Amino acid sequence: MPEASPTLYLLAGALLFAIGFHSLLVQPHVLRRVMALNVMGVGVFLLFAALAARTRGETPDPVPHAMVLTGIVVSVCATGLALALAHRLEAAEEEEREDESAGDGRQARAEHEETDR
Amino acid sequence: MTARADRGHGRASRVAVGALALGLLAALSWAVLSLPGSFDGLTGPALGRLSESGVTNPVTAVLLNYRAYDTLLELAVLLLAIAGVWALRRGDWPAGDLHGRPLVISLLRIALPLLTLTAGYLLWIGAFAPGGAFQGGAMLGAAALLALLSGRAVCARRHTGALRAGLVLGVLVFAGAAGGAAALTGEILRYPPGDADVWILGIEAAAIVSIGLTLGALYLGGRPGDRHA
Amino acid sequence: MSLTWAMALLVLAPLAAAALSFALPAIGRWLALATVAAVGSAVVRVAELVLGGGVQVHRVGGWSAPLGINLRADGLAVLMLAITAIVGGVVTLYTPAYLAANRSSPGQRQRFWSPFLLLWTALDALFLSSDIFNLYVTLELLALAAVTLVALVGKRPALEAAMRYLFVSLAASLLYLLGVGLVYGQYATLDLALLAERSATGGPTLWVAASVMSGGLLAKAALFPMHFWLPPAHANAPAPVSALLSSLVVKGSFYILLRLWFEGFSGLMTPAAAQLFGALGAAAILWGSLNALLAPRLKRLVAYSTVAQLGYLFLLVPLAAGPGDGFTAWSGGLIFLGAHACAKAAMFLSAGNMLHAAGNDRIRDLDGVTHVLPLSAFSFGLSGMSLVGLPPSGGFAGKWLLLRAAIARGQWWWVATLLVGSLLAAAYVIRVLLHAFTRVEAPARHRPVPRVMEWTALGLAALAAGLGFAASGSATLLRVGAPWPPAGVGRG
Amino acid sequence: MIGPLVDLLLLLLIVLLAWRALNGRDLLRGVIEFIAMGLLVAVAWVRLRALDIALAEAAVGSGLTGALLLSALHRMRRREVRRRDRTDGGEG
Repeated sequence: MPEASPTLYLLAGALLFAIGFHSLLVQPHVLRRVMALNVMGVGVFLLFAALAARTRGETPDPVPHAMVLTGIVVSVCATGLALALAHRLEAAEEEEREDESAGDGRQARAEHEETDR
Repeated sequence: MTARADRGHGRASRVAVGALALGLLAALSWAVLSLPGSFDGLTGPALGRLSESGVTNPVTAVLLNYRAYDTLLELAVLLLAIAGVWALRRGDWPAGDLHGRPLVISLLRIALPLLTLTAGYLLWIGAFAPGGAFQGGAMLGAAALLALLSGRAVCARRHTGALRAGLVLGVLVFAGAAGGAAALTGEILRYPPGDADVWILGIEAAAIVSIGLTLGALYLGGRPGDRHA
Repeated sequence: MSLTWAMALLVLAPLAAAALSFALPAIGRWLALATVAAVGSAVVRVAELVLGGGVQVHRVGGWSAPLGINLRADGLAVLMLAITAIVGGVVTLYTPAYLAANRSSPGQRQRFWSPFLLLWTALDALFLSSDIFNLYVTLELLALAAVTLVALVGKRPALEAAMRYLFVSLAASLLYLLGVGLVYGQYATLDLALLAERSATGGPTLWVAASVMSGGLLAKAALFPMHFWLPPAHANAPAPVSALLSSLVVKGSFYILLRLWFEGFSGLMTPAAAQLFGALGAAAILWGSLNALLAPRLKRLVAYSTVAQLGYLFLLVPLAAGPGDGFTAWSGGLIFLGAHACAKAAMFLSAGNMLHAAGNDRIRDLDGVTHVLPLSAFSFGLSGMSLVGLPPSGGFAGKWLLLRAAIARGQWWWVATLLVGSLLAAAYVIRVLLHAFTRVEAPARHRPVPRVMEWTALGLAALAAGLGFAASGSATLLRVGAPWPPAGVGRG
Repeated sequence: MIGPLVDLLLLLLIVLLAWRALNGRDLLRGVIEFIAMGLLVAVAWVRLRALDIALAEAAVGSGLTGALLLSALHRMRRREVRRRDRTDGGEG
């Protein structure tokens, strides 16, 4: 099969970035937002790899490839952290609801004061 | 704010966000279409100095030699991810017990060594061909995950000290290599001439352990411990 | 100590300490103290080298840019490293007492150190780097560490703020990275110094790249109108974390913006772009100050004050860019930055003390707090003095230089902004002090505050208040590597 | 002529899956579409002669991220169910 056309990939990268950016701003659900960030990331990475593929020689430019590898690992780390934070937040909301429904105003108040720290 | 105003506001902001995204798309397309026609990037210098780098896979040369400093900071990001996740919450570490599930056990007996072997192979091949610590680390992560999911988590929980040591091994060895190289050659991460291959393999061997464990532990989403303790 | 060792220590010492404190959580505090010593001595050494021998460059791995990564220390970098070391050191002393006083569990106390030390690693690496992709990695490290610290002991509001902060930060990092890709595609280098040479001729790609990178960095630097994430995050984080965020983390992005617009992309700096930065800065000053004036709670007031004070930093851009002497405004803005870092950290720490003593931080409940916490109230006032810009504070020295630059350039609208901003700052600081110094019949019951928490805040506040005396020394330092030739050289 | 067509098709699919993953109605389906997108992106890396990235993407980018998302979704749904059970039976 002939060589890939880098320009197509550059444009697709731009499109993916814009799609992810849009969803990040309009989607309320945390999982969608995390996916949106990942789609933005894929867009950027496609751009980098397409740049690397534009070289005239046999071998593509290894520097963008290395940067993409770094970027992928950073994305996974960010995703893991975001999801852990989301769980922690849900648990905190759940606790708050439990405190309220327990009707023990004292505890809820104490909880509330803690939050301002 | 009334519900209707809220909705109106929502629609207006939706239009604004859509316009913003479209504007971004237009600008980016314009930018990529205006890139110069021919581009060699850093291919020339990267390939030209490959023989000094200690490896023959150019991507590995960039990751562990030319721009090894980026990779060191990347391992710091991995450490931060696990430190952050462990700081945020307790994980759902399975207290699994595989007695009575012989099929799973025999599956694991095959899968674990196979994954570990693949990881080792990827680490080794990374010097000459596609592969390396990160790809191998991902395999090892899968192996670690399988092991943890299958009840080894109980074991890992009892030996959190060893687990923590494994998680930081990569950063410590890499940082040590950076300092050691500075002592030997006068420049951070400049490996002694002729020995680059050994230094790179050593760093990668430590890194692969930490990467694998970090990825596995990230999946479990929190520090070890009984959730209801 | 050679340059190599000093630079290695600046990054590797906090990094190794972070790794060790994760492996051995029980000794995290001691590792942090060791880091303070190591990084502190390294900063002093780099400062000596820069003052004695000009800009210092270290080629990591022995490769040089564009293939390798260069580390670079000039006056500006040294200033930032020094501020980081000072605030980092104070936070290291303050936090154990703070966490213990707030009855955090031993686990929570231990889990602070690793993210904190990684934050420090990220800042040092950021200030030393002259490679735009390497800067991306440091930005991500910085953002993830900051988010973790906000959420560390947080209840729901802190967690919500951390979540929003995370999304803004990550999206901003990706915008920045996108620009890095475009720049590389155009100029085949990531090094700022090489970019400055090659990017003299702009073009659509460079314009778009500079815009998306700046957009991301402005969001991270919380410049109006992208400041919305800052007040909740900075107001709900634990006090020492708020201090780190307001005094250091937002400045990291500002620093990269300066490096881009005054070095890498200096060809792009048109008068219109410069005035735009200034206008956003002016809007930030007004909007942040007004909100600070209206804030019901002390920490929110201090957080909005950060929004306002970040605006002053951006006034530097129109007053330093373009032909003519830019160094007056450059040094003024950066001395102001240093003063704000110390003053704001002091303010958050003393606010944390008052909050701890009173149990909450509603400003109207602060009546009579001077009876209980005279030192903290005094620190708050002292750091407020620098925010307002009264002599001999660093805030005064910075504003004075900015004012002189504005008058010299005939840009009177910035003069007006500076004056109005100072009046508003005076108003919100006095508002707090009026409550604090109110005489009350029987002061409410207060929790005791550990002495170290009061003295550390006071030390920083005193530093900010006296920094004006060091203004000429700072200017000498900042002159090294500044994008202008020394006065009287090369200009007719 | 066949090369650009394959690329075009591949990229169209990737963009389509990305759009649906982010804007579809069902979240579980969205996550699965996201993972499928990741696998196709791995193919794109091969087309761009970036085998190192393809390996990493398949394992980490699509694999681990997908697993993280799936398990997060699972936990969220479990919590949802738990809450509904409690509000149904708890109040009274």
